[in-house]
Amino acid sequence: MKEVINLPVKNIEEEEYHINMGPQHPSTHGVLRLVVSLQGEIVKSLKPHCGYIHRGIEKMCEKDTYPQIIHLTDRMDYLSAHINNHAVCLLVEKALEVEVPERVKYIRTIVDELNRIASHQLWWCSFGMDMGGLTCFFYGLRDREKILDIFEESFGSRLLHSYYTPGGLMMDIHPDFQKNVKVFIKYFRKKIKDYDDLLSGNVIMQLRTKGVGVISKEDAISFGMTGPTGRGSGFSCDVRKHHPYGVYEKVQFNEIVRTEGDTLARYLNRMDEMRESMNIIEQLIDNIPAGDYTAKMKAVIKLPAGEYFQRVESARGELGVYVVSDGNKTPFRMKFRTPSFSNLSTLDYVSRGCKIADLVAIGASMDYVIPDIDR
Amino acid sequence: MNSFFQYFADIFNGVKSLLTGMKVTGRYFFSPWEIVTQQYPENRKTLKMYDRFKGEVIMPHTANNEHRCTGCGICETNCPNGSIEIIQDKIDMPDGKKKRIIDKHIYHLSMCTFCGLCIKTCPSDALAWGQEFEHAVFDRTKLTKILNKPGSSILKDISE
Amino acid sequence: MTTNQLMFAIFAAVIIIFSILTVTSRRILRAATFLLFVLVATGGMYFLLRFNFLAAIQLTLYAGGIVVLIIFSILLTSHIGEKLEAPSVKKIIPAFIAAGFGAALCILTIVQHPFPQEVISSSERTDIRVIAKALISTEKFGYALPFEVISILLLAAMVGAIILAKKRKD
Amino acid sequence: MAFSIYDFTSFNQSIDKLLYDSLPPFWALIIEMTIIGVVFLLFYAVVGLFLVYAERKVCAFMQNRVGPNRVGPYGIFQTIADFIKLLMKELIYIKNADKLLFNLAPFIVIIASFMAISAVPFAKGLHAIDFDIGILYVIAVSSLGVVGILLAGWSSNNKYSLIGAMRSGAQIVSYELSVGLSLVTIIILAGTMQFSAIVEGQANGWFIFKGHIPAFIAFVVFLIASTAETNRGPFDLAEAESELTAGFHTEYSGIKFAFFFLAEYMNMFLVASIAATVFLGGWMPFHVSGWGGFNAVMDFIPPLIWYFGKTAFIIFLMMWFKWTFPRLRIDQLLTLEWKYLLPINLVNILVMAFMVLMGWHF
Repeated sequence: MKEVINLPVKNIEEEEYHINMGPQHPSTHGVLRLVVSLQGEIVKSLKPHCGYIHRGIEKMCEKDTYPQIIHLTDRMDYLSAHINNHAVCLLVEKALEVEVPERVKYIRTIVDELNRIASHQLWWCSFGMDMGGLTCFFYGLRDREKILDIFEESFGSRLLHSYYTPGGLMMDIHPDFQKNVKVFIKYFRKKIKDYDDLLSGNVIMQLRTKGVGVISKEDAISFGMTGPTGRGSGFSCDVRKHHPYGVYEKVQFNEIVRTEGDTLARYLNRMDEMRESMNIIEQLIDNIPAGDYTAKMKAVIKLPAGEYFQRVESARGELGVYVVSDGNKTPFRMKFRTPSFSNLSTLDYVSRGCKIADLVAIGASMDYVIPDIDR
Repeated sequence: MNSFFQYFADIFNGVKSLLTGMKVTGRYFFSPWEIVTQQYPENRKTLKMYDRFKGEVIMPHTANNEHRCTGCGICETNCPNGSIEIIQDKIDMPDGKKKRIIDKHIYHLSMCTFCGLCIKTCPSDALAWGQEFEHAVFDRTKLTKILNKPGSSILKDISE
Repeated sequence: MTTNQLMFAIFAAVIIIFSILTVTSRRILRAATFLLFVLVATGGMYFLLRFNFLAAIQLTLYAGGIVVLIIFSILLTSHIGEKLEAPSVKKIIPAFIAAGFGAALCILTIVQHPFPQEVISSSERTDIRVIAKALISTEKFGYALPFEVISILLLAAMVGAIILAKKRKD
Repeated sequence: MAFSIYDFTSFNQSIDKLLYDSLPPFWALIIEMTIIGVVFLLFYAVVGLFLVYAERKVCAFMQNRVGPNRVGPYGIFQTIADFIKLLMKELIYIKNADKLLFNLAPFIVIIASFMAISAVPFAKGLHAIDFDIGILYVIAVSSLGVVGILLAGWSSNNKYSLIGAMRSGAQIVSYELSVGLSLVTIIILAGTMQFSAIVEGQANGWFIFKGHIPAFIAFVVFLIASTAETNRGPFDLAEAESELTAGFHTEYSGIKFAFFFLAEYMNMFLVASIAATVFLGGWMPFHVSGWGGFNAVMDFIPPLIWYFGKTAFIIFLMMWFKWTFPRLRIDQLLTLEWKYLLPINLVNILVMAFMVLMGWHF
């Protein structure tokens, strides 16, 4: 029989000890495991272990044709499914040099922005919840429901739409789409004031986020932080501005950049992005041109041999799709550059010296979606 | 002295922001008509799904028990998950020729990801979305469905 | 047997049993918990005697303050599987002698004390106003001076604690 | 047997007399104690169940939901169903936990709240004990509950629990100070620590009006500090679910968890009833000195309704806090206490003492 080893007396004030946050933990929003070394309440170091829901999407793409790949990209960053689809569609269209109808571009842009708002609403829910304000969760979901209803009416599903196809759209938008979107925007402009009253302006929330988890611009760039997270550190990286796709070059919108680099900056960035997205939608929703909802595509899509890359601005940051084609109907190699993964890589660096509560707040402000990390 | 006033300004602003937050929740507390909860099993009768709602793949049949599926198998090849299996049969036509028809259009609901490619690519528009969404069953085999009804035949104008 | 005697017996039994458990338990946090019971039962004894103020002070200072502090410091330093070593005979014998001496002194005092034969009516309570006046009075039976002296002691203890805590950081 | 809903003194005395007449004093006292114990146990069960239901409904309405609505009309039997579920759940024993302390901890928590509630006056003549040191006694025994939390956190041999217990210890030890000092402010005004005398002293106006500005500040400080002392949001760091899963009671299941749960709600009820008694006059109706007719109308409302109404109002305030605010961080929590509440409190006591000396209160 093995003798029970008497562990030495540990003084938790002086010695580090490890706790496993996750894979089941309320603040990791999924099956992410963070092995946190703590000294008292202070985080000394942190090691993310991902891969708990790795499904091998990139490998699965190698057996699928390009239209089939679309439905897999839905399941990466499930909160911005439309935007993920958009990336693959743009890549195929770029490779085949297909010009999609103007109507398609308009609809895609509007739907992308709606999806961005929905994603940020869910982020706001979970941010509030991680801060301990459970009521935020329900307000956010209540308003997200309105967007999901619009999606369901037009595209038939609420979360995983597979609405875009290479060359166009699955079907035309619902006749009520424009009306409903306008109603929603009017509604949400009112409700976003509640968000500010409830959480943004709250003194507790300000205290907990201001100056917490600061990332400098240089670090943000070298870690590859993009999206609202990177822009919170002053890294101007909006793909919609710098490499416009869709009809982004035709609309007036501001790239929201803050230089503080702390949790509050990332928070406010997302709040402002919701408003900016509403501005974009308002500019486009009445001007959708008539036309076909899909370009003429061959029945079997084969990309010419070569390498292709396309990036879009997803709700979490820059989503890149890289394809190596050998001329077949399936890609030879497919690689997704997902924003959550790069944003997660900073977590260890940022959270050192913070408290556990800060770690949760920083994690919430990074807004990572675990399937987006694991793919 | 400045920090002295700052101390009280902090308290004042803090309390003000807290009261603003309480105003929001308090307003919703006293306005129960804004409740958004839907009472699901009770509202079953009035619950209407949207026309385009992707509940399941169905094969519409006419009143004469006729469908439009030719059994060409395009949906089977386009399905990314292999959730459609088509079993073909051959019948003797009156003129002596043999003709392919569909025997069973098997649809595995448990494997379907509702991407809609089968419906989009079907050349004869034989498939459609059904609005049924209560798919919970106790036995997994019940999720495998045969879409063409027994004894059904193909519509005349499609077969020609 | 009156109810007062019954309560006294219960409190006394609790005090004795948990006192013994406190000194014999080899797990330090259990010992602290048993000490809490001893102190709470002592507080109960004071309530029985209608020394309400003393009882509340007993609960606040000893049970609520000192035991919580002890438990808090044990939490910081001890590990769950940890057990104290059994004390050696060299330590047990002096401990027994000291305890025995203390017990003998107490018993001697009790035996020698001339208890009055008739029962004093226990219905009168010690008015807290009297206690309050005595506590801060500077006259003959006033406690103002001892009170202040004790606060100096507390100050010294606080300074000592700060110094100890500072030293460990280096 | 005289019975009046306005004054329970004669009612109690008649029961007392009946028992002592028919039984030897020893058994009479034992039976009296048993009756009081059973009444309090039943009271605990009813109030606990009601508060859980109320909390769920209040938070549901604040969040645009309907809340429990399946078990019974408007879901009123939901908490009973939950309670039965908790009773039947398996008690999970943890390997390498200190079993004795692990099992003891929930009892310490609940006994502490049980001891404290005995001093609360529910109506005229309706209280278990009327100590002359009532407030001091309540502060003393309610501070015992933290021992249970500390033991629970340590003995379950879980790091989350331990962190939760440490936070809770730091929190309760420091906020007890503010609770005590804000009550001292009113003690200065009332000139007594006896609950019945405090309530009687508010016959011509509640202390929150009589002591106006300092009493109001003390009331606010008491609300904040007592919310913190009961480990409720936004001060629920000990069980911060997004950080520590469930804090000190992570490893508890079944009825032992129910004890912690019940104790939390009973502590909330306790501090609310103390706030109602000390600041809002307890069972004393709303009186304005000089308005004879108005006072007579107010007197018509039974004191139990006044008492429970005021308590419910303060409980609602605490629920409102919990469902609105995000959680503080541990260092901010301590900053709030030592930098804001404590200095304000000390100055407030001085102001109140000066005011009482000058006779500036109503």
